[in-house]
Amino acid sequence: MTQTISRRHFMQAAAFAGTAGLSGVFPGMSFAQDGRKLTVRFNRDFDSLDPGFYVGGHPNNDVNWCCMPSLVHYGFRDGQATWIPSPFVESVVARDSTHIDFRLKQGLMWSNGFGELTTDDVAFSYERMTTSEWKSDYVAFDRVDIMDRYSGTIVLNQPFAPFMNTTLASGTGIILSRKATESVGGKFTTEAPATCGPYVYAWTQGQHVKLTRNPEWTGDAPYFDSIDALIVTEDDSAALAFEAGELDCTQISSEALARYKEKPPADSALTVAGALQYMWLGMNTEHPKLKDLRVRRAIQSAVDQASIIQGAYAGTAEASYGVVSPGLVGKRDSAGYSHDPGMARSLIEEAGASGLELTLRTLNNQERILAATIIQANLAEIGINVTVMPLDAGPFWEMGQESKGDTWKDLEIWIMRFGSGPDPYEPFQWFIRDQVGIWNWERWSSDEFEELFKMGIEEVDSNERAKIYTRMQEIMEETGAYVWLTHEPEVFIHRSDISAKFAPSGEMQLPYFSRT
Amino acid sequence: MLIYIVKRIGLAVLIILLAVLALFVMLHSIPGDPVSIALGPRATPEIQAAYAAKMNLDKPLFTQFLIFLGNVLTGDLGTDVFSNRSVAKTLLGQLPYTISLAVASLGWAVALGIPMGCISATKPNGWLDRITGLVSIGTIAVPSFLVSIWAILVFAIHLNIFPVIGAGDQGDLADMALHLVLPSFAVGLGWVGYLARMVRASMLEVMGENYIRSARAFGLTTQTIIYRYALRVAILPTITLIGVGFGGLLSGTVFAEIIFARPGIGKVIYDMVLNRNFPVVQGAVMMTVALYAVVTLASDIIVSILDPRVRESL
Amino acid sequence: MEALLDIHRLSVEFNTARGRVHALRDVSISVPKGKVVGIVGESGSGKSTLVWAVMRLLAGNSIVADGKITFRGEDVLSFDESALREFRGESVSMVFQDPMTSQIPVLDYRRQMTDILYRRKGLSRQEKIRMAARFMNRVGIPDADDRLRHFPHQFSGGMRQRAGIAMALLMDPALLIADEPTTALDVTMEAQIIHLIREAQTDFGATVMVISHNLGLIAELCDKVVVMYAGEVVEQGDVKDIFFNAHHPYTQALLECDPSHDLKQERHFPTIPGDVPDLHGTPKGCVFAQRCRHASDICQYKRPGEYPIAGGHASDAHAARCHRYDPGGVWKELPKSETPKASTRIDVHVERDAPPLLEIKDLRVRFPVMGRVRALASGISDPHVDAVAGVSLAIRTGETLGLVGESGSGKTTLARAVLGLNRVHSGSIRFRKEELVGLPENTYKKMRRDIAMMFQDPVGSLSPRQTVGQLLSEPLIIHGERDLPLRDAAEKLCDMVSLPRNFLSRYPHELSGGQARRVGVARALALSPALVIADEPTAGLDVSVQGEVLNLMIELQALHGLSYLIISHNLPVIRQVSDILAIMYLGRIVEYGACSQVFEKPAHPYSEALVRGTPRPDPSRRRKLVSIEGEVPSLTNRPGGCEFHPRCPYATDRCRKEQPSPTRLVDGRTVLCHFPLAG
Amino acid sequence: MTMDAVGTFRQRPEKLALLLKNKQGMIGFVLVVAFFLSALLAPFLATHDPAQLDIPARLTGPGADHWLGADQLGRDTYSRVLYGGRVALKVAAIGVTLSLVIGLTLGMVAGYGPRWLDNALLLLFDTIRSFPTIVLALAAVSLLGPSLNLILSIVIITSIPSYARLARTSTLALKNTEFIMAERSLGAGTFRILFRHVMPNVIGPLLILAAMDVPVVVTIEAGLSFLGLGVLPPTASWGTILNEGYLVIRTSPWPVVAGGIPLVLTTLGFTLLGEALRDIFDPKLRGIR
Repeated sequence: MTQTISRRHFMQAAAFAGTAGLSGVFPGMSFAQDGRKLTVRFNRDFDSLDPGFYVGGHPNNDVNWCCMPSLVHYGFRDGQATWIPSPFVESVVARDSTHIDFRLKQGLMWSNGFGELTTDDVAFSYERMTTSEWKSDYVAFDRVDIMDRYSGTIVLNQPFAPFMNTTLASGTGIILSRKATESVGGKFTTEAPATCGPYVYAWTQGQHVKLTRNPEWTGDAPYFDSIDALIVTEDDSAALAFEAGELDCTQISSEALARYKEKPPADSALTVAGALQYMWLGMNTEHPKLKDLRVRRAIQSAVDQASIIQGAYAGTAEASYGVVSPGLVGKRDSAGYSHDPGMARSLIEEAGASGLELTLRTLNNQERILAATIIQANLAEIGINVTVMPLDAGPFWEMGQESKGDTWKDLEIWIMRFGSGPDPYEPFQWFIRDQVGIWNWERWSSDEFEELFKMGIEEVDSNERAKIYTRMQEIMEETGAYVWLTHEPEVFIHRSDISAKFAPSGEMQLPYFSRT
Repeated sequence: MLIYIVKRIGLAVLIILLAVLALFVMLHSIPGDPVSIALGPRATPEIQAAYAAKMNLDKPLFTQFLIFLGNVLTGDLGTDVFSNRSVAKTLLGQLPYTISLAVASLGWAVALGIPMGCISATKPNGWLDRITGLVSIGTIAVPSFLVSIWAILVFAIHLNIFPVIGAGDQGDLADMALHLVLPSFAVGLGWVGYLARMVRASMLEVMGENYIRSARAFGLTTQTIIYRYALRVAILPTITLIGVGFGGLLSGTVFAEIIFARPGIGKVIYDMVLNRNFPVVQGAVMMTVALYAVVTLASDIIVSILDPRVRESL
Repeated sequence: MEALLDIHRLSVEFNTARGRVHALRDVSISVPKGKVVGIVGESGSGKSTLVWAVMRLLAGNSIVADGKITFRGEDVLSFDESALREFRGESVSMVFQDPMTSQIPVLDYRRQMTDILYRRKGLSRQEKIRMAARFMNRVGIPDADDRLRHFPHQFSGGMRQRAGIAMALLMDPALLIADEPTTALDVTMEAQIIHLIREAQTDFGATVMVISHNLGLIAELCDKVVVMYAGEVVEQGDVKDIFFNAHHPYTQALLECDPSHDLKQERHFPTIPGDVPDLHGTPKGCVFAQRCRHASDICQYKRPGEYPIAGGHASDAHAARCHRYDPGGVWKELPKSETPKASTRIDVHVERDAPPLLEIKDLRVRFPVMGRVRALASGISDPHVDAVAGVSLAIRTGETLGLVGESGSGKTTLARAVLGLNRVHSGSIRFRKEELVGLPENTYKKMRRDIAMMFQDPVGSLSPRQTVGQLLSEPLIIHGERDLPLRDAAEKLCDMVSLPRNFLSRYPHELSGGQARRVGVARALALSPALVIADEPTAGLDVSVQGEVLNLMIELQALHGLSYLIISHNLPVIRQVSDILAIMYLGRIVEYGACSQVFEKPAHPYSEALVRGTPRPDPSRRRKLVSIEGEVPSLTNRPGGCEFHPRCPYATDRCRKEQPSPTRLVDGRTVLCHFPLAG
Repeated sequence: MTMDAVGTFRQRPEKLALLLKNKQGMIGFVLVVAFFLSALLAPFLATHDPAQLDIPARLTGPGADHWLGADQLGRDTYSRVLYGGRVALKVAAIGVTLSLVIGLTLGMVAGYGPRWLDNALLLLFDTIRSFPTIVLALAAVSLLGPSLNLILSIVIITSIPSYARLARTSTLALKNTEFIMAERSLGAGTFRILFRHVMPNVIGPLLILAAMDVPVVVTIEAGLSFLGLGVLPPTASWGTILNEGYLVIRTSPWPVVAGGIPLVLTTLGFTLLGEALRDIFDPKLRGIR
């Protein structure tokens, strides 16, 4: 087995400024009709293909990248992931920090007779996003200047470092047909009124998405004739199915990862797509029980991060020391505290808080429950009695929001995980003063932090950015409201003869898959 | 007979209506704002308001119920807030998988369990009876979700005979049948023993009845007595039981669908419960209730056809 | 005479958890070809075991310990499975005691009968069906083609038994065994079935074996009689020998106990004291010795042989298993103690002129017969039946009123209505001039002290999880007499009904029928009522025990000045205890008057049918004809005109059209008939 | 002793002795006693604190220290199985007792009370029964959050109909029996009739049903916990052991085996015992569960 796990230092800040040295090419030899078939797994059913109305923060990029145009895709340069011009364009060039020039390929036709892909569609799609549910990705977007039928310029209203990577290359950078979208009233869900891409899809709810070659596609051919994406929500079932030979590629749980590292199934390979998740134990600094900084610091020292990584993640997750994920600028290598139950106990005694009763809220999935169980045991050692309260997604995601009832007042401690795009700017936006009661559930604020946040957005020098973001994480840590836990990697297992390509956000880039 | 059936159908409808009411009350007594529960955290206030108006959540509760009931009666189970699809359409797409799993499970359990029970009952305490007794008690004792887990381990991984996940290629009947093997094995296994014991006990009781003795006194053959007389009566409580037990079977399919990653109503409920997709949960629960009501109705009607005494009661 | 079936020294035992039970011992019976043999005995006599032994259908825990059964010279006990099937299918047939449970409920008669004919391989299905229809017609079921499609529960009890007989005759059996064929049936139906069996016997030339506890039926039907007691044959012989010249003390006592034996109004019943012996061990001496009036020392330790009695009527040897008839025996007559039968007629003082204790006027009780939906669907506007349709009667202090009728006549409903257990639709019930109808329960409760009821089933009317002590003290507790020493009160009640005091800690299922009935009597009398309503006080009891209960009731009546309302279908019993008789038919009283008059000269044709219809234990007075045909119609389907007209042998056009109104005869009787037969 | 018409002997021997003679009943009895004892004595029988973490011992197989191995947090599976039995016992005892008491009362009221009340209650029972338990539980847990009390409530609510229907049927049969008529004719009040005369005659079959219901209840708890909707950590229940074990089933099958076997044995024990009791006391009851 070829172990392709390697720490990809995914992005350099310079990536933005550079022009693309290579562009995306689908690996297919033109129309070799030898029945090349791939079976992969989607871990959820899809809800919406409309980039304006993705639900729940988990875009169905896998399908969109097969059937819809976008200007850039994720790719690799010098072994590092970055954006690359997609097979839909002749070129994409960032002229300066606020202008991006692009030129579409000619003759790419929308399905259902909606004509050719044009600059107008690009302008329509991006402008539409500014009023959509995902407008936050487009705050820096100003307009698209149309040069001609195929070329144009994206204009930003301010320099915005992450725009290519977190917006255009992600699921929200998908381009729709103006005519087709308007023909169905301006939005759609699972049935795109027109597609344009190497594949067309057919979806059977709850079962699978079948991707087959688009007969109208005139661009590069992908390798596989057909791709069957089975919808399997349980990681364990998917792993079993992979072992039983029913899947060629699937994302796996950390427990399975540990097992496969130890004892890999025959003819298979593991690929880490990315580790852009950051998980921490949050504390409500305004809650009477946690108002005392000493109590929060005690908790920081009491939690045994190593046990959590071992116990709940089978040693496969990376230790976290802040909100910046591995491979990004500003990633810290250590925290300002360490696991020290003795000190934690004395802090608690100092604060006169022994016998404290706390409620730990967490999403109801197995790994989090295990992590919560370990935290529960850790805190018990220093005399804090913890009740674990598992919650389903709905109540979990609204418990700290002032607009969604009164739970935020009772909120004590919780395990939280956010995901980010491949730019360090992203995580910090949720912890600024304006976010208190929205996503800043820890409910603290700091003038220095606000200052640094603004500086970070405009700064393009990566060393400076690193300094800014490191300092910001220190500020967070000093509030005592954060116990850094893990960065969970998104790991896939696939047949070793398959060359698999993934977005750093953890989706399969199916048109780029091939068999060697 | 006709009156019986009409009355029985009326009862079934009434039960479904009551169940719908119960469900409605349950869903509306959740702590929290139904709109934000339904839409999740990232929805804007405008979208929430639009949703509330669309779902009539801004109207009084009773009005909401009437609208809801009216919709249900016209086959409109609401709209999935996430995909904007009709819930009824979504569920109808899933229903065949649940039904085929239930039917396959029950089918092989009946095909095996009833003969097993008959054979045991003809020679009680014989060696065959002892073996079937052991087998049936063994199958009863293992809960279906354990069977599912263990079956996956043994059959799919170690033996690698049967497919583990999904329902197979649509349209490819052989493939779909193959995908049914393990789940229906897991769901039906407990029923084999259950039915075998049930039929055995029932047969033994019937064999002690006076009319069996009179049949013997008239010199009828053992074959006739067992299969035409005793079984004919002993099967009646079994049919009723299958109807009543269908609820338990549906619970079993929920586990099987989750573990085997099969599409179906149970899986939908589980997934949607975790996503808090309430319109779908609500519709799916209603559909299982209706399914159950239809099955018990069918079993009662079958019994009434087979048993003239029942026809004239009620 | 050639014996078709010969049972020789048959012994059957059962293995039970408590040891081996000797159900049949040394039983020898021969059934002559073409004759009707009756086997008579009380419960526990082993008569049913005998039948099942012959059919080789004994329960699994039985052992044929000894003996031989020969049928047409073949050894039945050595038949293999197929020979046995042929024996059962072709040679012997049975009519069962309870047609309801012995006919499979889910198959129609056509299917059941064609199944029986499966041996007739030469017949086509159509021929089999035609044959079935012919036999249905033969046993008096009209529209047989249509009726064959019916299921057992759709037939009335009498029809079911007719169908049962048709099934039994279908294969033209050489031997027909009828096991208590009329026990589940009413008097008028019983007569018809007896008639049918006799016809079948003559028409088909079959040999018949009848099992019954009913002496009247045996006397009417049989040529030869076998008397069984506790698993043994105690006496057998020609029917006339048994009934007119009984030799065994048990046979004699049994005949004496039968209330229809004695036509005089004695108000005292002979009894056989003691219980049937426990068959777990083998009694050393005579099985009847414990209860025998004539028992001598030898009877206690030596088992008597079957001794022939000289001077029998027919060629069939008359024999009795009693030491008295041992020619070489040493039996000596003991000095006779006072025979208990010495006439101790008790007179009850009836206040003729006083106002009635209980007066019922125009009482109506209605029941819904179907749900509203069903009624609506069937287009029936009033889905009710009148179970009691305008009944009036009166009972004075110290008087006994007998209420007679077949099942479904409404007599039990009437009784329960008096106690407020059934809702009254209209009419009045006055007790000591106080209106009971519409009384709220808390006021009613006070009246319950004075009106007590004894229910039909001696054991079943006692709450099964309560001890006798609890049961006896319960009336006192309910009526607030908690201060009373309950234990003493219960013991006193025990003494009153001559029940040993140690029974107080027993549960109902540990009591015999007679003992349970005594508890019922004691419970009824616990609060010293003025009126006791007794629903079938002798039902479920063997004749030898019936007498004890009735005697007790009569004694207590004299002692406490009680009034009785006794409900029964047993005419001989009613005749002996009642002052006034009311005969009910379809919820109405058709004849009402002094008991003796009704019995001597029944005025209503229905009364006549009942009085004449009861089989007498007198083989010399066999009836040639059945007086009335058919069955009691369903309450939902009352005939127009006089409701009895479809069954009345005297019915005229007027009867068919016009409903009669109560007519008072000169002797004071009231009759519901256009043409009363008397007065 | 009486002999009935078909020539067998009806007996009322000592029934407990019969139970012990019945081989299946005996096995069931032993298993049930073992279940009770192991649950009650768990603190004495356990070798470890069931919540004690020991990450280095993660997923070790059976050995001297961990008799049945350890789970992914290094907790002792043997001790967790014992303590899991306590959860099962608690659910079974409280769930079955309450549903029996409520079911019995409702059933008697339905059977003895007026027709309209009977119809209303029957409708209620049928409605409850038309919700498959797991489906109802899924919906309820999603609304109210997982907890043992919620599972208990669902178990009770969904079991009540079977008890109530059984009690109702028996009561209905008793309602018109002569001994109840006799009590009424004596003037006994409804309360006295129901609890002194009806209940003792109705409760027997319900107790048998209860015995056969225990495995069902235990399985519901285990199933919900298996789906992650059951008891809260760090409480060990057989379902959570299975749930956590399923995650690592390929690495170490011990938790799934160790959590599954007591569930199977308990089910087996109560089923055997219940069936033996039923066969001895009331053969007509088959099919109540």
